[in-house]
Amino acid sequence: MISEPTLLLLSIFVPLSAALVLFFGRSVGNAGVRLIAAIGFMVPAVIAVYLWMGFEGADKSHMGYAFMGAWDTGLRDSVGITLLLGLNGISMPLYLLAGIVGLAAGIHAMYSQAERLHLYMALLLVMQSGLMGVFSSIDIFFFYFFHELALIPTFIMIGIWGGEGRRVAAMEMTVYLTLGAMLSLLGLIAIYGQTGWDTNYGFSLIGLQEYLSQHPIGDVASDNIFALLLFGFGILVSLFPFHSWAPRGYAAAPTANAMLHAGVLKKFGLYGLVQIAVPLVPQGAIIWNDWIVWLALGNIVIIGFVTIAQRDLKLMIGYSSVMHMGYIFLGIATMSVVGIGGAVMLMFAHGLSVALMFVLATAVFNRTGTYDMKAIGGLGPKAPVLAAFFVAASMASIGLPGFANFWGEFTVFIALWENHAWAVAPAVFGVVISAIYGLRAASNIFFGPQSDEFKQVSSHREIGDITLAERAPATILLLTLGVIGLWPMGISQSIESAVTDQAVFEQAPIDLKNSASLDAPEETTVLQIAEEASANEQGDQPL
Amino acid sequence: MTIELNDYLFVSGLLFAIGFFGVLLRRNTLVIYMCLELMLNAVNLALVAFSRFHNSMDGNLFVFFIISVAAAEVAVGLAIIVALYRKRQTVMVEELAELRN
Amino acid sequence: MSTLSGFKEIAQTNDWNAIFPELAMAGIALALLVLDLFLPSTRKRIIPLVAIGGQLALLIMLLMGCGCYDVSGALFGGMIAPTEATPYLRIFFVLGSILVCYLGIPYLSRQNLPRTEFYHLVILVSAAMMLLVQASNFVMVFVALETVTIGFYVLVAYCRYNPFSLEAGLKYLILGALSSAILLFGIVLLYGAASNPGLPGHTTDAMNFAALGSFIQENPQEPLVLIGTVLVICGICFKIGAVPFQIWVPDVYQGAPTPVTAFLAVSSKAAGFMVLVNLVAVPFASLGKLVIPLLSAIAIITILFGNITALGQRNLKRLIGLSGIAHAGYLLVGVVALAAGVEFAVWAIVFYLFAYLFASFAVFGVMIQLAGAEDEIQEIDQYQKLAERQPFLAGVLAVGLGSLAGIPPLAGFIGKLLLFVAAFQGELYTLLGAAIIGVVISIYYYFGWIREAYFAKVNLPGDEAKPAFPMPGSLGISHKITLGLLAALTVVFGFFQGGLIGG
Amino acid sequence: MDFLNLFNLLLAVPLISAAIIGLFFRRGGYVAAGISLTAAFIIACLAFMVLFDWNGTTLSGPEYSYTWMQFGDFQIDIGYYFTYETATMLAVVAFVGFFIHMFSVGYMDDDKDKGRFFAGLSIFMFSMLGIVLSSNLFMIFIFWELVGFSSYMLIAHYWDKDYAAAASKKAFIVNRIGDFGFLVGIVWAYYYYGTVDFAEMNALIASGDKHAETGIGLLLMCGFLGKSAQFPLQVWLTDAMAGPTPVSALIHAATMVAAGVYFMVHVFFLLTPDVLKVIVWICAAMAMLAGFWALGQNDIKKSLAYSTLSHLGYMGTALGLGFPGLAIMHMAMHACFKATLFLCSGSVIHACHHEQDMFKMGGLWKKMPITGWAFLLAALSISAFPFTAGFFSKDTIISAAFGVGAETGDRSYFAIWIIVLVAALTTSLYMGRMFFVVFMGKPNSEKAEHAKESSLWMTVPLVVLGWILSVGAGWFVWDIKWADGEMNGIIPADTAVFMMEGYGEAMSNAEDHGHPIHHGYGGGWDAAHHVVKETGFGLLLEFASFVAMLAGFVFTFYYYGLGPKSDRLQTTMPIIYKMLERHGWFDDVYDWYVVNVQQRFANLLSVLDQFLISGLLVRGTAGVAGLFGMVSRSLHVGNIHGYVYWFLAGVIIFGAFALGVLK
Amino acid sequence: MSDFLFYLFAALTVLSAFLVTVSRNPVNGAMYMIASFVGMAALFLLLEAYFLAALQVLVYAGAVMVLFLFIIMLLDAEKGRTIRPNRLTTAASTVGGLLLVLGLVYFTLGDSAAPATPLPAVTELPKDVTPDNIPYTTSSRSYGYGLFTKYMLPFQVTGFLLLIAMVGVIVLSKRLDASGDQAPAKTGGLES
Repeated sequence: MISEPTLLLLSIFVPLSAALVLFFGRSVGNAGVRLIAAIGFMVPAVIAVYLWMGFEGADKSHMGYAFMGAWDTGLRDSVGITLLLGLNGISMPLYLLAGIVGLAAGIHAMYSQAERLHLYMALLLVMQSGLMGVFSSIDIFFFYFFHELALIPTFIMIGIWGGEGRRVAAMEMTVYLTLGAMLSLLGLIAIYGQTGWDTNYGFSLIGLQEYLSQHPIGDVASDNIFALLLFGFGILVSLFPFHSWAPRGYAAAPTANAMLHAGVLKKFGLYGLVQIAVPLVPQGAIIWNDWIVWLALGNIVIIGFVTIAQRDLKLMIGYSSVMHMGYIFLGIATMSVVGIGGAVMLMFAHGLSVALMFVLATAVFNRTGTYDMKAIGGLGPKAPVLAAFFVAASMASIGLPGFANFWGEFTVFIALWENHAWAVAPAVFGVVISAIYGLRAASNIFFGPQSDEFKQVSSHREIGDITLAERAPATILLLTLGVIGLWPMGISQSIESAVTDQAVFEQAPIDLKNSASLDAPEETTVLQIAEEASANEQGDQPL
Repeated sequence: MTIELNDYLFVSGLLFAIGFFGVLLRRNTLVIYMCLELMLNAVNLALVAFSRFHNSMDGNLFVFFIISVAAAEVAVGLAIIVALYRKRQTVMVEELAELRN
Repeated sequence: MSTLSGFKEIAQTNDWNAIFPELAMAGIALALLVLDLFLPSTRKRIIPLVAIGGQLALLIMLLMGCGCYDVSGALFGGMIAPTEATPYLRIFFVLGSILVCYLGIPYLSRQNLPRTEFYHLVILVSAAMMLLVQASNFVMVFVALETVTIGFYVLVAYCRYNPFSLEAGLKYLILGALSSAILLFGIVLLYGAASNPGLPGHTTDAMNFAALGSFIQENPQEPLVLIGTVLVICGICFKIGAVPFQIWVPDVYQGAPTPVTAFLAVSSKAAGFMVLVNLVAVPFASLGKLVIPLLSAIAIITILFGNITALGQRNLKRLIGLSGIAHAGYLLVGVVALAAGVEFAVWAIVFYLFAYLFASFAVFGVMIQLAGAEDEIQEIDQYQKLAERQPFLAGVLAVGLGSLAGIPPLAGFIGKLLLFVAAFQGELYTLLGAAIIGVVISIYYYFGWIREAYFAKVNLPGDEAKPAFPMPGSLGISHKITLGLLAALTVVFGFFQGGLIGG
Repeated sequence: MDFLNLFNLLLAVPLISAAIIGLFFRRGGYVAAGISLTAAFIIACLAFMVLFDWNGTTLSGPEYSYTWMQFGDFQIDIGYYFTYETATMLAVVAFVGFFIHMFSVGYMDDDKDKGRFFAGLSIFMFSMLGIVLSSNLFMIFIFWELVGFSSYMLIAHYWDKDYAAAASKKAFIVNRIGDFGFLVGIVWAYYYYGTVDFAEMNALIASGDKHAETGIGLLLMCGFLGKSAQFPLQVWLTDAMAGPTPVSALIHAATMVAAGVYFMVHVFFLLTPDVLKVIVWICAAMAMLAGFWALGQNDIKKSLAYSTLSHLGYMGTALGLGFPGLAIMHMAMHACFKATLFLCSGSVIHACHHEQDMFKMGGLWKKMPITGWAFLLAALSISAFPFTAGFFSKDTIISAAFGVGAETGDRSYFAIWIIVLVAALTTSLYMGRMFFVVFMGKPNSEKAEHAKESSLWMTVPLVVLGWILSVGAGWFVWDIKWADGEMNGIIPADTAVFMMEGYGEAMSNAEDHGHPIHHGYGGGWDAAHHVVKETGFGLLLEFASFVAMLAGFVFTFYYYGLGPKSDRLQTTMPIIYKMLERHGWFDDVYDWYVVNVQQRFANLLSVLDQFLISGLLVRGTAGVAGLFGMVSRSLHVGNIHGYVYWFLAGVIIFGAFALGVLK
Repeated sequence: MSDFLFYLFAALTVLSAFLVTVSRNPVNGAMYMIASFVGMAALFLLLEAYFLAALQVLVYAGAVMVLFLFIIMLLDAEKGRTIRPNRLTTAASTVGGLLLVLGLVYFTLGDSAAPATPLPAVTELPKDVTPDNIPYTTSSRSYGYGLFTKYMLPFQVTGFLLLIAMVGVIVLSKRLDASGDQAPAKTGGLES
């Protein structure tokens, strides 16, 4: 039996090597391409599920990390970078998410009529390996590294197989995301710098936590570092007002790519905030707390209304995913066990639902030849199963109980009251907004009589129900949504264990209260520790 | 008064400046090139002066290298100028500005 | 006679084994001339093979560690002083010269120019660079530098029936001579200051880095020293193409034959940087108050100038030149970090140079395949639909450009990362900011190029009128291997950096 | 079998049946119907098993709950809270639900999408039972959303009709608006009481550790307003009639809309007097207005929908008066006769091939006697004809308003009394109108000509619900001991307890937490009846409402005549008719808001998003950089002189810097 | 006496150097250049660097300038006479030159100048040489000592440098014969 760490490594490098094969594998023919790609996508998914099942029992002695393994890539002694893999309660669900969505996207892509399929699959596989890497690396450098690895194919995929306006969209997206990535990279290096460039701690999350729990980062430093991380990650997660790349990018992207990007890759930034920024730089998070809340409300309310205004289905999905990021940010802003838990839960759920939406949107497009919701109508009777899937998907994404999203949103609302009671109302109002656009989309497309444009289309085209190639990924995703919807413990347990491990999430809400009451963040407890610590340390270097 | 090291330096510096001035002023590549040689000479003077006044041979030996290098440079440079003249029938810098944005 | 005992003592330090690799290069170069003399013209085809083969043999020896046995301290009466980085740099320059020779083959096959001399010059210049980067005495620096420079005068103007090449040569000639004059003047001033018996801690061996360093430590405020230092830095800035001495770069890069452009862009720049590193490390070590702000300012302006100017640049050789300026800026960040006392920066710079070498030559390799007869005209439009017509070339191009842009998982990214870490350790936050902006801007033109190669352009009316650009037929296997190897190395060093980071 | 497993089964059975249908029998036709019907039957049996076994002790607490999800101290339980009001509700849902399932089999016989329909019904049963049994606010909210979804699904059954699409969307969104407040209220309650478990909160209040909060109460009330379609969220219910008639009967008359009332009764102890005041006014007003609006409808189902609104208003009024038991009682009675009325209308519509315009029917009394009788009895019952089911609940509510006023001396309650009295009048008006128009006289259309009595599938429920229950459901108030209570083995007596006693003693020490004390506050029919007796005008009051009722019938008999071809009011007084038809222009106002305010605002924002953020912020910076690029490119003039000057500048600037001139 | 000589030759050097930069006709420029070089050689003599003085005259005044003159003639310098530097260039270059001179004055004559040292006595042949100290000697033999011991490596490299220059000049100007690489049609040779 292969050891779990090796499995983690495999889940990264099997897709990668499959991709390499495909890059030069023009000769194998589409069947061969599909076979190789299938392997490349199955392996991570299977490993992810296997590890998920084994996670409860696994040994988590290393600060809650299981399945740990380390490989030196030659930077250990100079800058303390090691390929350190492992999963904790927070990364486990997201790792699972990556595996599942990846599989779904892979299946969908395999049967898409993309020309130069081998290249298409190869790029997708590169993304996949990057995604598996992002959530399985404990070393924050490699965490970043794999994100970029997954990001780059997006550019080319949008460019080659994208929809209209792809040249611009691809460029805007890439430049914008690079900016975000660079900022966050600086932030990560800065955190490492706080250890006095001690390669023993290095970029390893565990090492950093050990060190920083002893010597918390000082006020100025954490202020700046957290700002870097917040806005760096924020850009990657399309935090308002840095969102403009997302909708157009997704609208232009080929489906499988959009699934992986919107579904999984986008969680990178949030994951970074949950796993790195907030625990390691808590007082920074406290200083910037109000910013997060306000911007997140911007995501929810403003972008929510913008979403209502969309006529193009894909744009609407893109905007809606931007909007949902707001809830997750709110969850993070609470910095409490409940809020963080809800945020992670929602990350998981949203990843599935948005990917599902993209699959179905494409299915609709394949039948109607347009994304303009006003130009469609009455598709339901022609494709009842597709309609059922679509309605279910939109219900999931607007947070109906019984689907995973609900748990996330609900928990976030609960947690929000503790320190930002005033923000609960606007946040919950978002639920109404999302109901408006979600149902509008469903009823415009599937219900009611057929529109005249659609009549013409359907007149000279046989419009069938959902095909197997569409049904398989959709089922995978919807099933997961449902299972977690009925059995949230499936992931919430691991999340809870990991979150409660972090003393920060017990302490931070109290500090938040204090800092809110007497608006001098220096008074907060963590900072007092920090000052004492930095007093007997050589003092923190302000950034 | 006796001649100071600074006097030599001044002369050399003046030569250097004049050379630079010439490079800035003239448009005939040949003359520009001459002015460059002038600057090298200024350096030579300074070197010799230094080594003489500070009683160290290294300066003089360096001059030896500089002279030989300068000679080689001149040879190559003139070769280029000639070759270019064959193509463009001119040695004026502003007429040798085909490569531009 | 006792008076000459000192000379004898010096002569004992002339250890020719220590510079075996350089000698070997020179030997190869001479051998080429001899072959050219005696070979019948029908057999001359083998000359490039000899050149490359010989160097490959040398390269393998270097990789196996021969020829660069551990030498401690100064050699040749203090002319050269190898450091830990020297073995890496020797490999670097040999590699560079091999690749330039490789690029020379397709180029010369197109051009009808004297061939042997090209390889001869390239190899000799490379040898000179190998000496230059370990020089620890200004005389040695000057001589080696001039050898390199004069070699480049010839190489840039090599295509002697092409006015553009010649014009580039002229520009490089005049500006180069000017800069060496400036450099020289600086050296002289330093020499004069350090050898002045009237000053505390004066030295009698003032050209020597170590001695000079100790002198400057004594009196860092000496105006003569400051001016000299600044002038020397000016001279080096010309070599590395840093603002404001970068202005010649696009013209010369465009005019020069493509292999020479590559040679300029990679090896020459690297040599300049390593000289700067040595200077900053040894003689100017105690001049931080002057060097750090000065170089920081240069670095920031260089990064921004290079990147912004490259925006919307259609001619690819100019584009490479401008992006090269930007890279010089990033490397300067490393130098500043070094000046701020981060020894690790040296390795960051070395790694960056290697990454830059692989990526650049990958790109140049593709360019030379697509270049027509007059290779100063290489417009970005030629790359339309490259991905469909030549997927392999397109792939290599993407990897190379990606690495230049600093995108994981490619070596270029690791290089930037290491530089950033070094800069952080030096607490150079302004520089980091500039670097970030630069990187983001650079994405635009690098990916613009990739976009040209990959995305099917929506044809505007009138586009059909344009003739489709000629594409090379199927690539020779040797090209595939070389380019593939470069791309592979770029990727591999992105994942695994073992062995390239000493210290 | 212990209760826990029974409850689990109650939830599991419908879910499973829905799953089976959804997965395997989407095209299943009668198979699907069979499965769903069986499920409903099993539910009914289980429900009665529970009711018979139960000994009246409240079932709640950890042994009746599982942890569903947990983060730190925050945890969501799936748990059961079984007490007298639960028993009543359970009985109603299970019993009425089953018969409506049965009716549907007949009604939907000509429908293609039986699978979808019956799956929906099963999902609804699942969610409804969840609401009934749930032990805490979180869980009830979850099922609250689910019933909303199932109603959405069923309203949209005829999904190729645009009005169905619009109606379903509207129903869901309006409910969401209610849930918006509901959810905020839950969150607040969670932090205020530290728990959301009904039993625990109840204990907290009873022990006086915590007080009821008006804010929380009002927010929770929003949920009730949405679900039970009270002002201002009533607009969705009438449109919801777009769904098949059994759905209207089950969801939009008998159970789901009543769930709002049930919930308010559940959390009665959280409601302060102010909240009750608000409720009583809103609901009384709705009772009357809806009654009038019912007269403005030609569509039989729409008319009935308004009557539902009106009676939900009554329930709310009962609640607001402080008689939760009475509210539940009216809910139960209403479930019987309103279900009957809808089923009758369904049977009629089905017989007339989906003709819904009353004035195209007429003369169906002879053609469909069973339906006719059922309708007549139910109509009498709803208009509180003495000793029918409706009489006991409805009349008591009306009189109780007066009684409370008399006892507390608060005049406003008399106003309430007047209002609900008028509402009672309107009830008999629209019921009479409906009866005379639909059943009397001659058929007014082809379809009516060929109408036939419906199949057994449909008539059996009519008989049970209409003939028996609409009449006799209320007789338990007399507390007859048939065969010394042996009959309790057949009729679960516990279901009546709450209707009679309400919270009884539980509220006796109410003054601890500042509730207004009127005698029997928090009680049920007994208490209300007692309050009325106290006034001394008991008979007079009952007479008043009897007169109102009678007046209604008589008036309609003369005014509309038997089986008229058109609405006389419409022809003679179109303005008034218009007013009634537009039911207060609520829809128009809301539509105007949606189109002209919300949508425009959204468009504005999206334009700003396009222009400011992606236009100026993003493209703008790119443009500026490009501009600089052009400038700096133009510096490469190609002339060597131009370049030498750069060198000169460099030397001079650096030198100056070195000599400290720049510093 | 030596002071006078210094002033004389310094003046000669500087003046003729200046004339080089301003003389219209490159031929005259070259002539002035020679004069300047000779003056420089004289200054070397004053500094007792006899060997260098000789080199100066031989290499510069002799070889280099002759080469220059030859090329100037070859390239028909008559064209050079007609065009005169335009005002802008003149002004700019003057300003630039003056700035440099200013810096020079500020530097050498200002207080920041290096402390003056007395002219040390010098021997003809090197005495008590140590590896890092080769004192100033006048005899040309001492150059040999220096070049072949301490400066051995640069000396060899210079040899290669000259080789490069030679090869380069050949490459740039030799007429390509038909053997192996023949001249492309479009190159115009001298014969054209």
